[in-house]
Amino acid sequence: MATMNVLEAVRDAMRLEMRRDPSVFMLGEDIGARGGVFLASDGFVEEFGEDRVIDTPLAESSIVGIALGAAVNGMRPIAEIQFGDFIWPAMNQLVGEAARARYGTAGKRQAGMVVRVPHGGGVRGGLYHSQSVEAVLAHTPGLKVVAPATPYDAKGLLISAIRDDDPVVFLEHKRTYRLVRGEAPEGSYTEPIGRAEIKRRGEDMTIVTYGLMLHYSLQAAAQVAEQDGIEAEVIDLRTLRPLDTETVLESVRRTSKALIVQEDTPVASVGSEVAAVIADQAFFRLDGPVRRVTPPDLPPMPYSPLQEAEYMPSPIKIIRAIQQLAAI
Amino acid sequence: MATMNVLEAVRDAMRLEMRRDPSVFMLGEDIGARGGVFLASDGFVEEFGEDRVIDTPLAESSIVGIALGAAVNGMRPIAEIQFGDFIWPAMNQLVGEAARARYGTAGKRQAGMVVRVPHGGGVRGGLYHSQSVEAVLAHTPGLKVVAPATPYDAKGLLISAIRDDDPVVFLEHKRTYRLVRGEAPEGSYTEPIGRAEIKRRGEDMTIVTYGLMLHYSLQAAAQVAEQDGIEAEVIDLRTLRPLDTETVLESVRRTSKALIVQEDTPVASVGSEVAAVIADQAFFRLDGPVRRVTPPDLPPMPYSPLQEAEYMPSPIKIIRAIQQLAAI
Amino acid sequence: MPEGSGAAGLPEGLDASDAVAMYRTMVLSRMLDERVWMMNRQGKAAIAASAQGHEAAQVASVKALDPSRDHFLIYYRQFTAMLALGATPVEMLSGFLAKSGEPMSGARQFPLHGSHPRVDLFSFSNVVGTQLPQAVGVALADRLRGDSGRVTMVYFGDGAASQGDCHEAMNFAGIHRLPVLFFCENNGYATSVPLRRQMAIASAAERAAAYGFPGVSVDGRDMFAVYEATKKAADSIRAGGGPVLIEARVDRLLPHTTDDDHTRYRSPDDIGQMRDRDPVNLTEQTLKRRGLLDEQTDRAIKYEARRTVIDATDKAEALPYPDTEDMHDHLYAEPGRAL
Amino acid sequence: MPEGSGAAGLPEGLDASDAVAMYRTMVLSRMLDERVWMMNRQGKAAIAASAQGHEAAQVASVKALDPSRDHFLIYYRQFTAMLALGATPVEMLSGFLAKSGEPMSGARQFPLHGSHPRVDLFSFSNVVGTQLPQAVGVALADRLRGDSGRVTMVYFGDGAASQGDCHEAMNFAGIHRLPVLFFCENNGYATSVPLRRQMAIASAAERAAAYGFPGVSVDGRDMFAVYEATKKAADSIRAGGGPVLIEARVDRLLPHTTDDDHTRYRSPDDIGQMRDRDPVNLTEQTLKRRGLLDEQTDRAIKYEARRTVIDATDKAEALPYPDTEDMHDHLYAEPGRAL
Ligand SMILES: Cc1ncc(C[n+]2csc(CCOP(=O)(O)OP(=O)(O)O)c2C)c(N)n1
Ligand SMILES: Cc1ncc(C[n+]2csc(CCOP(=O)(O)OP(=O)(O)O)c2C)c(N)n1
Ligand SMILES: [Mg+2]
Ligand SMILES: [Mg+2]
Repeated sequence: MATMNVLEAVRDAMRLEMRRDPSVFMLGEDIGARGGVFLASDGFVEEFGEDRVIDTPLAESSIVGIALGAAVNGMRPIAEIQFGDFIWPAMNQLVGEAARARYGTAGKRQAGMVVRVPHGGGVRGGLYHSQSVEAVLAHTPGLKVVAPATPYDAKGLLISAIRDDDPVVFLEHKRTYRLVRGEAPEGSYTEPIGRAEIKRRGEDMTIVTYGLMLHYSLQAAAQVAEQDGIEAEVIDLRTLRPLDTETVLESVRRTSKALIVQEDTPVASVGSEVAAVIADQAFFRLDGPVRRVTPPDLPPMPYSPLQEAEYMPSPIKIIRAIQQLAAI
Repeated sequence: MATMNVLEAVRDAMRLEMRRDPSVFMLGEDIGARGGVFLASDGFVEEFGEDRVIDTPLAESSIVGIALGAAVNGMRPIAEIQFGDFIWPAMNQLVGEAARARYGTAGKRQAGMVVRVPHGGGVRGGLYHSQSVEAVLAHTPGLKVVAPATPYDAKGLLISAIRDDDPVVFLEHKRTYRLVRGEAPEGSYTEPIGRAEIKRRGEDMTIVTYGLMLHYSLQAAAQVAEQDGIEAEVIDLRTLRPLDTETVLESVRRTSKALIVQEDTPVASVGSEVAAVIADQAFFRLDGPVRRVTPPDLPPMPYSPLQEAEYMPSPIKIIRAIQQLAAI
Repeated sequence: MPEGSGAAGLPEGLDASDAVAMYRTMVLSRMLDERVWMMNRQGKAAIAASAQGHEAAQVASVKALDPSRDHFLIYYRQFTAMLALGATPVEMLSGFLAKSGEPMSGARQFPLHGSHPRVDLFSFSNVVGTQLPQAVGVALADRLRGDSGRVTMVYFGDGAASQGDCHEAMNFAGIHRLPVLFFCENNGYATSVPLRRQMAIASAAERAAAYGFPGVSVDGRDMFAVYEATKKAADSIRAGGGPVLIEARVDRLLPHTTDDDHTRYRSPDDIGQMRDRDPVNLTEQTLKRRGLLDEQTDRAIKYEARRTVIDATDKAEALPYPDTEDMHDHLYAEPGRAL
Repeated sequence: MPEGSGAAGLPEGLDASDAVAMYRTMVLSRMLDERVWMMNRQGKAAIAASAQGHEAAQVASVKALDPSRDHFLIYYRQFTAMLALGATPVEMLSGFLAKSGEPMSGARQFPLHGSHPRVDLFSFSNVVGTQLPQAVGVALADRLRGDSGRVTMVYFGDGAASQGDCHEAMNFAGIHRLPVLFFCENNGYATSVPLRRQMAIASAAERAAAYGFPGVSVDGRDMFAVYEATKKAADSIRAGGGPVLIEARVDRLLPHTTDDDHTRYRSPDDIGQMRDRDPVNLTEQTLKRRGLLDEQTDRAIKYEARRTVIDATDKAEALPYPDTEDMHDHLYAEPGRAL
């Protein structure tokens, strides 16, 4: 075991897979000599050469489209979208094309590729370096969407993603890159895509969350346990598509209360889906409304610091929601 | 009053507004001499000229981007995306730019524009002429999203959309174009954006739906009323953003049961949001799970006729869901 | 038609039997295509886009390539190209009828969309222009593997040239000098929008200069001219010369699809003139004039094509529709049904 | 520098006082820009992109236009252009400090993003390239209203030229001969990616030919050359001649943003050489050599700029942050708070 942050975990996973499998290569903006704007590929062009670490022109649709073509022709591309906010020009190639390469050919072609997307806010990124982009991706049949929160999960899930035979969008929360440290094996290992994990046990309610919000939720849960004696179970979804509804439902049926915490705006989001699944399939075990903590329904997110802080869900806001729900 | 189908209602609304307001103009593929592939602008280039009915190159991102620029400079563009399936290349200009023009300038600019989008399936459109694209649009703060189901609503809401000072995506279900006929005033009138409408009264459960599915839901409701004595209330959302949650909640609190019917795939969709809102804000008045009728979680939708029929929600499937929910 | 150095003035690389075989494919394509249109009018085929007018360009461009090692990314109008590449008439019709056994997508998609089981050919979607970056990626994969000597052939229309994806694809291919042949079938219309409303230049081939590689415009009704231009481009690409853009000037003899009515936007003159340069007729005349085709062979070819069409129609119509259950397959590599 | 027909060999349309005023703006821009960079290092400004090296191109291109009737779509590196257009130093700093009263977006956005209340200038987003189709739309609106004689000026970087949106925008502008001036500040890098990895041609100006309008490449370090080229283009556009693309070759003297370290991807030689062609120094030398600027005036300009920077810093730092409640405003035309 080694201690590392999320960024190091991502880098480690890619380096190991690049060394193991010559069909893995990377493409994106500034990933070469610059090492990526977050340094996720620091040292890669030196180790793997310009062929396998390709600095592309500034053109996201082609980054994903070219990755798709290469994947179909047997390579395992890791495409980087520099910030989640810039994935929109690539939506057509991602949601319209890559997601349907297998389905639309009735299984004769496949697109085993990873699209890495640093995303999320609380980093003074303003309206265009803070977005959460998972809703439309989670909506799309044919994609897999992974959103790890810890170094252990980031590394194991990214290795799984690179080996996966379907397109995986890998959402890395920028704020966790250096903030979140933890233990992870030095060598190679995989974590299964499609499985949530209970990161804290509790019987009074179930908190369903992912990404940066896992950490805020764990902080909140620890505090209400101490000060109010409320024991919240905290589920880290880890994969947003396919959703591990089993783990969520099993927990909610046990605790009878559900609180969903997400950084994305509320409407038609991953959290909406989790709530809908609970309201359908755990209804008779619920003894309170399914609550959500989200930012306001405004474009993520203001640049000025006080507004940004007010916009983001925080441990305090989660604590308040836990207390309110527990009191019902 | 006149009798018209949805396509005629759309055409009528545009013609009236083009006549009334010289700042209204249209741009899109094949909308000129061709009159639009669905003939929505049949006769327009003859009446309004090539300047106001602009046949664009095949390039959706620029269709929306140019419309946005023109809107910001005081015009009222109506952009047509030929099929919903082709909106993906324009997502960046729509979701990333137009939706935030007002917010990101703190109100100094605005983008009063309409993006008309023929969409939906059941028309033998296969994987790329059948999609429902509302989930990501409904998710996006700053957009308005309208999805009328009847000629009356289509005409009144489109006139409202054209006069609106914010970007409105106007989803026209292709299958309703000629199939659905109804009464509508000959002259100009507006229907308010953001208001759902109860299209059928009932006290046993609330069906929440929109678009083509309104008609299937009404058929189903009529049939269960007759054969099972179940009285379902049917709410037509009409606007998908902002959602009229008040009308939905008022109804569900009365009927105590909710069934959501949509043609879009289930995950992180408009229906998920409706379910989530109900599970949060009407929980204590519910006496059964919040159920959903949707297609399977597969890319919309197979081309071959039997598979397409199996894929689409149908009156029969809705009837079954009503009966099951009523029996709980 | 160029007078090449081969037999009877044929372009190098083609002999008389090749020329006749190409003509045979064109004739078959035309008759089968007419049948498809008819099946639409009979309510049997929900939609069809016709290759009529594009046959020479398609058959000759395929001939100039090597399906045993080259990759083909096609679009919906490549009916003749698919036949030339080895798709059978029954396979083609099964697509239009959306029948079981349809080889490309299992009839999940519109005709010609999906991937062919025997040919390295695919078309993921109807979304115009998306194939262009994908083709660049296919070529990049070859390059990265050191798999040289392969050409990635990507077909697109003049309409597709307006898409941002076309620019991004050509730009990347130019920078990395990738082995991509960009083949634009310019029929002067994107559905109803004429070329002058699509670009402010005379020929799509001029675009290549913006990406640092050669662009060639060729008369796409002339099978030999297309063959020569494509062969030369493919040779240069194979030798590591980087991408080439070919514009083949063709006519779309029929409306955009069976849903269209081109008299709404084309003048009778325009329609009449293009009928006079029908590539199937032109080819027949040229081959006969050059002594490569006699009347008897021609009659046999047409007879055979007619028989093939009738036979394929019977077979395709007899096929069942795909099972409804099948639609759940192949969403992901892992088997398992979505909810 | 071109020897024009005006006073002291100035380009037509510029007199000596204009030249000095332009230089004054460049000096102010440079000093204020340096201050912003320092504020970042002090932890006061979260992020900044510098215009250092772009000053001559920006000040001269603005000067060649007419802010009383032209439209400006800018991008994040247009610090000098904004000053030239009339944004005050306090306004500029309030953006970097994200303070209340920030005029563009109320500090919702990164510096320079939003819309200016006094100048017809906007920049909706950081998403590179999106301004290009928007600019075409702005120009189209003028055309439709019959509002002639206005130019829509859209600035973008060499990086943006790779985006699909750039292609689509130029294509549409070319077809309709819209009054758009496409002004590319080519500093040879998209963040770390050098030009040869961005395009296979020598100059971005060559792209214009693909859209049927003229493209011009100009030394962007030479204020007079930029002025002349831009003025000529603007005159032609105003006269109905259709779009023009200008590439101004400039250097980005500092790293991409305060988050970047350009020594990771630029050689010491490369960095050293560009410092020798610093446009502010070049302009100072030229003006002095031509007798347009004496030492005393230069000292006064620099003194004044320094005072302005100090004063603006004090004022901007004293501003409060925007109220948290304000973030709920202006989502839609209708007032009302989202949930
Ligand atoms: C992105 C996108 N926009 C619009 C359409 C609808 N559409 C289908 S084909 C077509 C015209 C294509 O013209 P071109 O590329 O010249 O090919 P052609 O049909 O003439 O061979 C259009 C507009 C589409 N399929 N995809
Ligand atoms: C669509 C998009 N992709 C990526 C980025 C991240 N990014 C910001 S600036 C930049 C480089 C832009 O280069 P260029 O257009 O040459 O402008 P310059 O900064 O050199 O003036 C990149 C990659 C972005 N803002 N938008
Ligand atoms: Mg065409
Ligand atoms: Mg640059």
